[in-house]
Amino acid sequence: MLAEIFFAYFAVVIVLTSILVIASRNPVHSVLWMLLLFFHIAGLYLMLDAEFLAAIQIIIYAGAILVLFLFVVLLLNLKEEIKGRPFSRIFVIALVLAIGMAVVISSTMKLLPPGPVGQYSMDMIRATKGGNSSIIGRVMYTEFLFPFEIASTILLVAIIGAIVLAKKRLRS
Amino acid sequence: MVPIQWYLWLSVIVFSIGVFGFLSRRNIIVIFMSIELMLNGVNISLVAFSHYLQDMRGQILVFFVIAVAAAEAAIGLAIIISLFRNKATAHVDDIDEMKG
Amino acid sequence: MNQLGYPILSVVIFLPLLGALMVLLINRKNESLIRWVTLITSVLTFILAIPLLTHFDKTTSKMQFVESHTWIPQWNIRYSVGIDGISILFVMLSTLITVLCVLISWKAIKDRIKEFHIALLIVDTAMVGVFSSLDFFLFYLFWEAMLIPMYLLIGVWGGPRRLYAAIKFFLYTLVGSVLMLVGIIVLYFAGGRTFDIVQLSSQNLPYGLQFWLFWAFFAAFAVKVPMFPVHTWLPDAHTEAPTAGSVILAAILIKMGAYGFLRFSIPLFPEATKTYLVPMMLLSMIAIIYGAVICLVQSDLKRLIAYSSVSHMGFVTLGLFALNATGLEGGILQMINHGIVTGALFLGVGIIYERTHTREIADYGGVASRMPVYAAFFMIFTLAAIGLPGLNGFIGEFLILFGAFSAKKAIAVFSATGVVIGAAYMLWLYQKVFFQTVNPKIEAIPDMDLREIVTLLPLVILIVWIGVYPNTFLSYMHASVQHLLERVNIAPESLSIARLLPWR
Amino acid sequence: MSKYLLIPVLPLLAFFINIILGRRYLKDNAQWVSIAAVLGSFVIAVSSLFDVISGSRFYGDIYTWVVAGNFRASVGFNIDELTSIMLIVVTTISSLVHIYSVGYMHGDKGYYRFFSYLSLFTFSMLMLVMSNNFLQLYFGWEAVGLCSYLLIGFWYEKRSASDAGKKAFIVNRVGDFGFALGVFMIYLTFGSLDYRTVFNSLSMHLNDPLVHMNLGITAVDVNLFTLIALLLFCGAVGKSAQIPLHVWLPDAMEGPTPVSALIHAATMVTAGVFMVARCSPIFNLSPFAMNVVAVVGAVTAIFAASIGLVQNDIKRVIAYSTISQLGYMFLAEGVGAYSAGIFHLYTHAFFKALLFLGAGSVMHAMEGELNIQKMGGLRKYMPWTYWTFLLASLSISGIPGFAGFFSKDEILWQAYSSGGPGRLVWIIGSITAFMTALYSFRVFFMAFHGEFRGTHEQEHHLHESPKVMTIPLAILATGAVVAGWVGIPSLLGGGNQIAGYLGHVLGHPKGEGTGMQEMMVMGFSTALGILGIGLSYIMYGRRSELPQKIAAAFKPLYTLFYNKYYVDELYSYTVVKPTLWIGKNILGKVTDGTIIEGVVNGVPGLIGWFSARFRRIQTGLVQEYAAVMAIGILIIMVVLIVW
Repeated sequence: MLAEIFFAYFAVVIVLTSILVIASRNPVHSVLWMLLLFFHIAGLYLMLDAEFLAAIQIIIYAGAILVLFLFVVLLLNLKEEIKGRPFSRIFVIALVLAIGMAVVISSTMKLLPPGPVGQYSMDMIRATKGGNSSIIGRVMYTEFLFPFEIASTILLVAIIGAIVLAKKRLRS
Repeated sequence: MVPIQWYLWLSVIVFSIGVFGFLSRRNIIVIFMSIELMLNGVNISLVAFSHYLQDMRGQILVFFVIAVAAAEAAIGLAIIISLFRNKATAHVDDIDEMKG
Repeated sequence: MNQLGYPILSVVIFLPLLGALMVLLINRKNESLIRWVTLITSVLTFILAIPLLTHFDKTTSKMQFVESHTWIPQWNIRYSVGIDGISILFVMLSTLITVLCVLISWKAIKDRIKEFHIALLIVDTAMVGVFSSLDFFLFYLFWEAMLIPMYLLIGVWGGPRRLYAAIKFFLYTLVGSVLMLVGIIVLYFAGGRTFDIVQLSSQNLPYGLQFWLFWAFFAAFAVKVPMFPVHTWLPDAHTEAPTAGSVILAAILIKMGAYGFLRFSIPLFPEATKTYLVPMMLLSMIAIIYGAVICLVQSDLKRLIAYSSVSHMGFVTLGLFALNATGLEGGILQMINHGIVTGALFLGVGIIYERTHTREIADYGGVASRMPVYAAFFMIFTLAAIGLPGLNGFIGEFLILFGAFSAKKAIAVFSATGVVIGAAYMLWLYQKVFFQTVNPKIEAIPDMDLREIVTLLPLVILIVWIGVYPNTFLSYMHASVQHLLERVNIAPESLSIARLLPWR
Repeated sequence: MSKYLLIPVLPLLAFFINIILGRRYLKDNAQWVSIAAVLGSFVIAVSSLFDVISGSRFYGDIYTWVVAGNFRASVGFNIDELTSIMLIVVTTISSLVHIYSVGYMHGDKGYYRFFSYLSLFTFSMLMLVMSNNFLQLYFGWEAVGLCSYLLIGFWYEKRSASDAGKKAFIVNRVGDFGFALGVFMIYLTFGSLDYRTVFNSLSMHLNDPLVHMNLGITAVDVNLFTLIALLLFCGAVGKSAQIPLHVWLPDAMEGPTPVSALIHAATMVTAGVFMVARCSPIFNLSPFAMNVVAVVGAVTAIFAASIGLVQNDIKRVIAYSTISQLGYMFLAEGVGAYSAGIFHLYTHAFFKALLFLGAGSVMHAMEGELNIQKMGGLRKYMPWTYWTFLLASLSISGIPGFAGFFSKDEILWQAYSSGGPGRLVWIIGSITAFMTALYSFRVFFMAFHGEFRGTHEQEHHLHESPKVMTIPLAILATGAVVAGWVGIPSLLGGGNQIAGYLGHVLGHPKGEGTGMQEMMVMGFSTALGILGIGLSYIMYGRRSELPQKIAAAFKPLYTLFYNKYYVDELYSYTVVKPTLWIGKNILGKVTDGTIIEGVVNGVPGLIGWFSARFRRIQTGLVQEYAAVMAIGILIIMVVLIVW
């Protein structure tokens, strides 16, 4: 029962903040609503026994990405933009599409595979030293080593790309 | 025990809100945040599946999604900055250079 | 592997490509070296092709100098080349014309010399390749490879409306070629997964299939020839192209269409060919008269010669579709003749264009007084074009008309009026350009120099040679033409509409 | 054989030498090569005449020219009676014209070119007459046409000259078109182009039902032989300037006068006559074709003579006279008197060449003046020319004793004696004879008698031509008198050797008549000739006002004659201009310009029109693209779920 109550709290906050993120006129407000959203998602992760991801969610999303957003919002002088209308001309189409998307995706829920199929049961995780993080690490550095390395390359490229794109043109 | 369907409903709702935001907002930064919303919606379902199916790969995938999201945010925001410098606007419907 | 013991055809095909690579490596400022390398390559190619003539076995209709290697085994694609009595003369003509094109461009081309010569050498490779391929895949490769350098030659070094002409040329031929590609693929599956031209030529396809494939191939070849309703790219392309481009277009490229009819349409689809003989001859007749009448009112030198090509190629297709030995041999010979004569006419126009930079006939007059040697050469070409006996055009036209006359009298009679009109427009052209008082605009033009004489002399020799003793050339064809006719004649007559259905 | 080979090859060599070396090296010495060559040919021709007379003919191939499929043609010679006569005519006149040209063309900047063309012409003409098959005949046929083109347009800087050359070539092409079809028909029928094979197999085909099948081409019963004969005759009509293709010959007078004498009087234009004679076995099988030949000849004869009556250009008068005389020859052949036609060809060559060369001599003296109205009284300045011209005029007028008399009389007699339509033909021929005398002496009197009517400079310049020109005139004048003596009819005590000689090849006419009738015909034509001369003297010799009065009285007729029956205008308005108009406006603008280009440019245009509409989809707005993408994703998902 407690779990359901907690879930209800998280879910309500997540949905509300999501709406506020896209509804706020001022992007700074959006960022702040998003911050709240991320914390609650992290809570949801904890409920699902994914401590490592919950930590990552806070550290990377809230700590790094959102800060980046905030910097950019502050960097750009958005006074003019805030005054204009916030939504584009395809507002209605977007709404229809979003609802349609929700309907279609949710209609797949009946295709859910039955029962647990993997080996990482709750008991097994609890029995492992280091728990969730240790298992993730093990899987990551064995089965997913190559994608992991690729991810690191992507990040490197992103760093360089961001520098190149964002830096001011040198007067040649 | 919370049934997985609840998580999935939540995921769908967050994702759809992201979709709506992406398609309807004019401010490019909010559009970017909508993308993050969609990613998070997906992440929720991934973690929920991982838990439900007792398979660690779902969480691994979320890890990679976060990594890519970080990269994307870095590049995307850099593009926004450079765009703003050149066009002095953060509204996507002011940018229609590729108009046919 | 062949009579000579070395892969002569591959050498002839790829030597120009090698030359193009060499030119690529030369510094673009070193213009004379570029020209010399190109010239030597093309001359060498021509010389290396001569053993083809001397070692050719005229008694057989089989492919000779054959080289065949597996290329893409998954698709049963082979690199196989070889020539027979039909293609040998075109191979020789291609190599010769390239030499002349290099010579005529010696001074006319002043910018992007390096690219020009590379394009020219690639064209050479593609031309010889088209005429000697024995594999459909290879053939199509060369066929299309020809298009790109040609497009560039017209589009980069051409006249004022070059872009329009180049794009028109490209699109026209491409549309035709694409249909042919479909046809080739269908043939590949229908013929038991093979691209082998010789093998396919001996199969008897169901009539319904023949019908569709005939039209698919017809599209490609009719555009190239060009036959009557699809000829309008030719005046533009010929007119706007630089001299060398016009010469290659007129002498070789448009022969590919007629060659395609000979090599593919007739032997592959004998029944369909027989069904459409009369429409084909009618189209040829229309082209002959149509082209000739339009020539009468042209005011542009190159445009006139271009339209005359429509008329002359009408004779060629008339001969081919007369589908008897005389008509076919006349048609093949006339293809060579037209290559020589129209090539020569374009070379001639190029020589004078280089001096005056105008193509308007009205800007000339009295050239004979200023350039007597040139006038004499041009007179020979004019006379050859109007089919004066003793020169090559006569033999071709006479044999064609005789062949057509044996097949369909009325068509031949109407087509023969093209000879009369032909005389009218060529002599009108000659009169306006060479006779009458000297136009003040061309008061001080110099006569031909040695290079130009050397360029034109081989063609004059060929014109007279074919006119006086055509058997040198006709003798190569006899066996192959006979073989072709046998192939056609065993095919049953069929006129039933029900057999058009492809699944039959 | 090599001896006969030399006959055409010598002039050919001369041509090559002159055309290649002439401009740089030979220059004013070009004539020696050509004259030597043509004299060489002449000598061999004479020797071959004696060969034939002694009974040794030649028939054989030199080499196989074309082999393609079942088509086969050779180059070869056929030396028989007909050929030998033609060889003599061609080489004699050619030699004399060559020599004459040395004087006439002296100082012309195209001197070497002129002689090389003359040599080329001689070669072509010899190939034509010596040929033993139709294809080679056709070769010579077109090649002489080329030389004619080149020589008419010799002074190419003159617009009219180059126009005339072009016209000659194209009009000839029209005739050759029919000729070529005739050759095709011959090959298809007989499987060969060889004279001997064709003519020998004629009898085999006589009973072939195919041959006698009515081809249904015209209302007349046209069988295969008729068709072949008429097609061949087309060529003759073009080459020999008969109605309706006569229009080129008067214009051809733009060429240098020696050319007119050689090509447009004595040799090339008679090729048609020669060809019909050569093909007489075929013509004999088709009475209809024979009638056509006779009628065309007769009509042309009187038609051209009527034009000749009123022209003022001295060369044009002679040109129309040539057309008229050629009509005479066809007239003879049409009634079956081939040898008479050839006989007239032979005598005509002498007196007509002489007339032309005489006219050339006059022009030489008059600085190129051609209008006889501006001449007069030249007798005292140019005695040689005067006397030779007189002899030629007497000869053409058919005064007894002169060459023209015998041949013309032979023709008229044969026409008369062949009966039926021959009588009509004879009447036309006789009227023509009268007109011939009238216009010939009109020229003669107006040019050589009376007072000089030109300018003072011209009068001051008047002189007799140099020896190199007058000697050929004298030789030709001799010919114009004595050449006919080989054909004196038996009635006048002669043996008519030429008819017997040619009879081996051409057969003997079937006409019959009494000596009395022959005498009557002869007397009648002689009387007409004398009458014509007399009338001419009254009208022109005494400078009366009569011509103007007659012209005024018959104004419409005079205008019609003077404007050559408006045939040129007729062709211009019915053939040339409509063709050009169609080419320019229908084919050039409508078909090519609108229809085909419309389709060709229309397809891309249509695509362009659609893309102009479809490009609206490309708003350039990322979100809208994304929306479309989302729609696509939705559709895909729905499809995946539903299935």
